[in-house]
Amino acid sequence: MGVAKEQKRRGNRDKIVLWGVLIILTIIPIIRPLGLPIPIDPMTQEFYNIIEDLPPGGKVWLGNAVGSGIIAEQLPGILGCATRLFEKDLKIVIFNIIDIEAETIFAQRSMPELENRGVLKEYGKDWAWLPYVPGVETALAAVAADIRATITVDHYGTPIDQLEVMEGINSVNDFDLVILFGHTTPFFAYIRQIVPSGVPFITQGLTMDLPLMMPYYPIQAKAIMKGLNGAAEYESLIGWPGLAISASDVLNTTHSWVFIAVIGGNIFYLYNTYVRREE
Amino acid sequence: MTSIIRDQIPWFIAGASIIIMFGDYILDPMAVIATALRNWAVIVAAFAMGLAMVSMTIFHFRAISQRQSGWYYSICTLAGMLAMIIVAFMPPMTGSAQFNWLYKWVNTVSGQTTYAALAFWISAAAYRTLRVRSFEATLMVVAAMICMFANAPLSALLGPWKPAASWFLAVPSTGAYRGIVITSACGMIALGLRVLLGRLRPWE
Amino acid sequence: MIRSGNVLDFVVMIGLMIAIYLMMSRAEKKMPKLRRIPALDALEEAVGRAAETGRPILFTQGSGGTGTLSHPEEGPQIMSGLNVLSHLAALAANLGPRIICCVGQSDSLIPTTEIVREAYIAQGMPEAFREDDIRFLGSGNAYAFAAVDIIRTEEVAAAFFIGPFYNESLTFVFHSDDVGAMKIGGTAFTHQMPFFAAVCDYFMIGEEIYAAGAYLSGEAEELGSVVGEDFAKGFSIILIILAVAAASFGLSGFLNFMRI
Amino acid sequence: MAIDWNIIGIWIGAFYTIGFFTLAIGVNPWLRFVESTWLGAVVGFAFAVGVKNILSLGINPLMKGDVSVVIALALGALLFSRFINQYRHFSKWGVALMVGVGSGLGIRGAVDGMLLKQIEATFISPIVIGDLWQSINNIIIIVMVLTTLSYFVFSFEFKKPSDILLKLGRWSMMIAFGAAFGNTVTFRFNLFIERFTFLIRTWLQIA
Repeated sequence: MGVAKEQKRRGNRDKIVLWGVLIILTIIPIIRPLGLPIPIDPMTQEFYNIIEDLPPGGKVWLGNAVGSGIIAEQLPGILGCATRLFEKDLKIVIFNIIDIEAETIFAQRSMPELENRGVLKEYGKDWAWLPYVPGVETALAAVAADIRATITVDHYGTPIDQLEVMEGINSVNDFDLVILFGHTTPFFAYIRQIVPSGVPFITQGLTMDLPLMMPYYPIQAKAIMKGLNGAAEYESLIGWPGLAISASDVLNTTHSWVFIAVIGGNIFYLYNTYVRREE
Repeated sequence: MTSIIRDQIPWFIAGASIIIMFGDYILDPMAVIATALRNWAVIVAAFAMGLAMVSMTIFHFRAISQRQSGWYYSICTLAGMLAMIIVAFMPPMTGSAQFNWLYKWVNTVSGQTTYAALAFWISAAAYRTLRVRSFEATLMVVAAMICMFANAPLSALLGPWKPAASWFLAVPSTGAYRGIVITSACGMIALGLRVLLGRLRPWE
Repeated sequence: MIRSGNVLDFVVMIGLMIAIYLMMSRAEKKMPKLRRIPALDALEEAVGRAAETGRPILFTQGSGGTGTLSHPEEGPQIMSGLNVLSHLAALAANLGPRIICCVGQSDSLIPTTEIVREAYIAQGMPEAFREDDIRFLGSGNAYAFAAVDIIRTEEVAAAFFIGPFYNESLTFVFHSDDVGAMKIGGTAFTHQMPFFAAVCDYFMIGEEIYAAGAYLSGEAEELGSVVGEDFAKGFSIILIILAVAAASFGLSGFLNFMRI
Repeated sequence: MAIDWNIIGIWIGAFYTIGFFTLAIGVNPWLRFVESTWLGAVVGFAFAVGVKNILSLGINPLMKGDVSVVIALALGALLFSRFINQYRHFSKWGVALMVGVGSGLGIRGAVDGMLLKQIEATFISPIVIGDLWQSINNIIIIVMVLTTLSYFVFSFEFKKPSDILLKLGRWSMMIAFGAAFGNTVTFRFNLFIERFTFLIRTWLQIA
């Protein structure tokens, strides 16, 4: 039984070292971002340029489908993008069509941050926030064709006809750019219902969904922000360091540590198997 | 008599359901029957959920009454269940403010934390099992290390990690997984046939 | 009347099932010989080891929740896992270790209980069957952590994970490895195979769990169905070789015909 | 003094978050408390969803005159017969219905989505004029699909020279599993970071 006890004790020691360092390497960048250099992926640069090239007074459809399951990767993305849109001279309309939780999550998590950053403009004149519409793809198709046929009041309950920003906006064709934050279900719904209208379409994809979304670039999707790393690159481009940048630091530290641990484990294994066996 | 109740009738129900599902695949008029059958399966599954809850409740009541080891955690489970049922049945069903609060701060948080804890298990599993024990194991270790480090943002500055990783995820993964999926399909067809012929009785 | 687009699929489906049926009936005369599936041969060794150490064995099928039996991808995997369970329960009744089943899907609670009960009755020991060891533990990660709690406190000697698993597969294999248990895994979900492949002692991939029931039964007709499946695989291999040859000579016409 | 339910919620959230992370140290009373209360909540919620399903798919249509639903409700109620020993076998009828629907849909999905679509996707040319790299990739994919397929042929004996096909099949699977294992590490860390951000920024309000 002695050997098993010894092996168990060594197993516990390995775990404590491996996980102790992992926790430390996670906490430090969250408390104080390390400011490690963030290489910019060409796709994120394209996402940034498309927004920068919008004409003054351009109209933007911001599709928010960030449910609780994908907050970790997409909340920083939509927050950075909304910040940049508000900073520029644009008319923004936020749609929460496909995900029922997206509206409450945007209200609880994104709005306070946008207020802290002091970028919010006058509601009703510069931007509007439209409520959730049940029906997933059928609802999206209906709203894209004729907004007023499906949506009558905004997030706060005021009739949308009283909102100055909504004048001249009847369907998706009245927009200069459509942006979506969500996973594959909303993405494919937008590909089928929004992209055929010809309005340029850009989006953020979850890291694990990228293999499914890449084939749609560049024809249907003009630019795809690649998961949390893409959001960190976008945050550094717009000069608003946030959750994504600190998360990107943590990805660097934790992945390097696991990489070193596996290499070390193998060196230790080879030494034990070949070198020590000869002695 | 019992063999009819126990074997013949369940086999007939399962076989008929399979044939209706086949029919719906090729004949339009069968769609109505097939949709009804699928809804029946959802109803029976809902009753099965009720049954599972009842048998779990009985288990925990017995654990409490017999003071089995850890019986106080049985009280916690029953308390958690009762609390959730009360707030869930407040009008509008599974939509009341109390339900949203309890669901957010217990269910959602626990779901995210238990998912996040996978970072512990995967890092320890990587450390313990990604060892170059054999040629095959070395293939796995090399592929894993490349695809893992490529996801660290800094790797873009340290050489072609990202293109190498996307090659691994595009070419070898496609080839191997496609072979696995095709053969799994053959296995599912044979399994379904054995249920249809009564050779296989999962309800046994 | 006829639903367009599915005709060829339907013909192929019926054709494959007839081929499988023919091989099943032909097997009566000539017993087919199959290549070994190491994971299934290791079942007896794992249960024997548990009997020696006096520690229980654990069987579980993943956290599908409700409606899994009637789910097109999860249902067949649960059924093939239950196939393996009936052999495991017979071994456990015979060799003596306690068998704990953690159930993460409410619809497979009844079949799981019945299969283990029937195994003990078949071995002539109905009183040894402990219904309390068939534990329903909710679903999702709640089930996973409750099952890991049992793995660690009971210090199981062998753990069997055969069925439709989601992210809990990694939690299970890591913690059973941590308590030194022998791990045999099997799933048809490609996204969980990497964790079983890396950590389990023995591991069945997709088709191997579907053939497990037939392999373990050893009956001629059941083995015949596996031979019938090999026909379908042969059909796929030949079809791919032909199409690749046609594609390399630019015969896309042939390809379009093949594009079903 | 109005109770700020949000603050109470954050503290309960932190209590549950740290509780589950203590599994890294081992099973302990804190972990068992959060685990058992959450398990009860999950089952309670699933029960509520089950009742909603029975109402929306069973009782309401029945009220509107769809009598056929009675069969499903009967099969469901019969599941409870397993608590009475001599009537136990009636509970198998409901299970048989679910097994039948699952097997039927399974075969359909297998033939269409898994068998024919995947075979069709492998109709690629090993020679792509003007793109050497694509040709190499196509060849690798074709070889890997065929060798992985042959790895699962059970009734054919691969003698000495041809057993290289099995080895190639196994090697390609190992590469694919390694790549997926490495690539998945990142998704686990995303939520890991999110949970620590919650503890540090929302709960402790340090950064």
